[in-house]
Amino acid sequence: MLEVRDLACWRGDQCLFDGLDVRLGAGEVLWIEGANGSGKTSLMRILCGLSPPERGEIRWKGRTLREGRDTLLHDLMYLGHLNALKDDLTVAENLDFHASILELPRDGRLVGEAIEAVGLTSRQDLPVRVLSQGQRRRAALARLWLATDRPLWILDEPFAALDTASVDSLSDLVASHVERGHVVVLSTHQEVPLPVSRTRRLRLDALSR
Amino acid sequence: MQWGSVGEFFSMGGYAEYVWGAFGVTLVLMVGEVVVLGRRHAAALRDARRLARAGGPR
Amino acid sequence: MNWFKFSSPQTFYPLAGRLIPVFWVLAVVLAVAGLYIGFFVAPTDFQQGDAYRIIFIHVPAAWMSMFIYLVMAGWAALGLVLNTRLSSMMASALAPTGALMTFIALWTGSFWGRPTWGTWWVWDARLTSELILLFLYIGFMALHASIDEPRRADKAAAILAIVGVVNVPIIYFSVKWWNTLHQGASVSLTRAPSMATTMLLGMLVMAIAFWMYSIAAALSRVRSIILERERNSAWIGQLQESR
Amino acid sequence: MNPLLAVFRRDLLQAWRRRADWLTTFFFFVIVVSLFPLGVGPEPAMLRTIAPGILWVAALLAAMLSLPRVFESDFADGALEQLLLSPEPLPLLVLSKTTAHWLLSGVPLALMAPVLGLQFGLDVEAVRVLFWSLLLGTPCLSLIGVVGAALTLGVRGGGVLIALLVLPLYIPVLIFGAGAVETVATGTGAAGHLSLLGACLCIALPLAPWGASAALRVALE
Repeated sequence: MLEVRDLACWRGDQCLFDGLDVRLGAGEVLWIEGANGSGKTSLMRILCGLSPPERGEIRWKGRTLREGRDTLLHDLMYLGHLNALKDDLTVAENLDFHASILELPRDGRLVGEAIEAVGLTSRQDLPVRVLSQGQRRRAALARLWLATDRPLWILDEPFAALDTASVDSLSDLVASHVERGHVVVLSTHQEVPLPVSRTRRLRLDALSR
Repeated sequence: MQWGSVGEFFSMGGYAEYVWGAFGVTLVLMVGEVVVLGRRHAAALRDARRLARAGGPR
Repeated sequence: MNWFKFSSPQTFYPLAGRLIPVFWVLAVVLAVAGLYIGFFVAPTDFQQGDAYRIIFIHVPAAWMSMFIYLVMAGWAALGLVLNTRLSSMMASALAPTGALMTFIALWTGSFWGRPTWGTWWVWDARLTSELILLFLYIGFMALHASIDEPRRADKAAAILAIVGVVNVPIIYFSVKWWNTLHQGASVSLTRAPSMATTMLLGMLVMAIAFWMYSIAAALSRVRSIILERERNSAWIGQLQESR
Repeated sequence: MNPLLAVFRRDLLQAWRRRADWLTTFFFFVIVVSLFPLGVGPEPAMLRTIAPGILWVAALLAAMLSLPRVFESDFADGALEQLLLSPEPLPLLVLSKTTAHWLLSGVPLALMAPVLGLQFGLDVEAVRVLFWSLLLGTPCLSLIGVVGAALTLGVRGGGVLIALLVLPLYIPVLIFGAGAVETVATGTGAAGHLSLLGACLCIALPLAPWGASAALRVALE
């Protein structure tokens, strides 16, 4: 499904990683580890096609990002380091907005269930501005419950600022998503319960030059 | 050949300050650019050399 | 002969090094010839006396300022589309020389206007467009300078240059429209004195001299840019020759 | 609701919740215009001749003031990344954001200008043409401005830099817009100028979104 061949990434004059080769089949999780600044976020942005790699090639479903950009955009669900939430809008409005621009299912019941799943039902009509850091991250994660049909998830530190209950519910979601034959690429510092049989770990700092 | 004498040439038919003002500034600007270019190239060369000696590219 | 070989900064650097002296010599020789024609061969104009001789640098500089902007936008577009670093470097190497040519055109234009029409600045369609062209150059260089990461700076400035080059004819047309609306074009530099063949010849020779000068200046600046940007690549280390 | 409408509605909702920000550009326009009689003197004949130029330059500056806001907050909180990853083509998303910006900056200026025009002694016919010229000209200002906003995204000194990039490109719109109002005074019809403004709009409509999207992709690399 997702192939990465001899990928290299530089930031200014410094090489973040080089010679990265990964092949992810259906139903696999790629767990990216590495110290801060080792290029985890850069790698994820390259996989999304947001930034160009210094060298190397990425193929999704056999086609390069350049040819198969449309299919990638329809298949991808990217959760960045930033929450992409507007402070002045409520949790529900933000989620509804994301559902529209990413063309996710939008009927009220599903949106309600997503907010329910991240435990923000009581706060769904509050502006995001008043929420705590952990609640904001959960509000951002609510999109994932709407994107269960998306075959490729790229999650940048999804577990950051989450309490244990949320960590468990998210890792269950990731596990069930992968069992349905989809692909998940995520980065995290914490030891998180992921399905061992399907998880491959990748240390980025081992590849820097 | 229009100019009877060198003095007549420099007076430029009474328009000396305009003609020489225009030509002079143009000359100064162009020579100035050439000097700036030369100095910039020398500095770039010196930095590149110093970096190369200091341990070469990482 | 594979021209693409020269598209990499490493192979282009020594080539440019050999070409620059050739263009400098050509520029000087042609300038001397042009000035000789301009001052000694061309007759005094019955209307404007000898003040019109400023035309021998004003018009070439104006032509070059426009021509360099087009070439710069061309290199910038090439760099943006093909993602070749050297073309973007060429574009940012041309910008300062283009801006200099525009300033020279403005300066000599006003020095010519003063004795001929009594005012330092004439809101003539061509001079006003020249002024706006200077703003476009300054915008290009300012945007390029304010972005730290060279590659992003090149691409952003390239987009500005492309949008600019589409706007240049529109700006020129609108200024001409505005000029005829307000002054009925009584005062205009476009009606240069009747062009005796020697005057035209002098101007053409000077134009080519300015062209050679611009190429030499741009090539020399692009070499500096290559050195500054490729500081870390290995080939810089073996640069033995002093130039 | 399709993505374009969603972006448009969200920008308006966001602006509604932060009304103060958008009113500042409106008041900037009114204040700048009222400065000129104080500077130039109150003689009606003088004010009437310079009114079109002043109203248009002030409108142009006011429109430019609100440009950084178009992308700045989305860039800061990561929403812009999601826009780039939307299946909807980016130029269309940029177009809907530009329409929202025009509605919030251009239209209020066009509505307010006639009142100020009367204050400057313009007759009803001139004020009518002023309104139409602004209504037709401000979309061009927003379109060209959005390219400048995308180019200077996240760049230090972005606010001032945007003026340097965008003002030279505003000149044709200024000439045709202010010229349209002046032709009323000289009796010749304003149709010529207004059609040229329309032509500028037709050129800016396809080119600007392309330019802005390319600039956004570069900014988020």
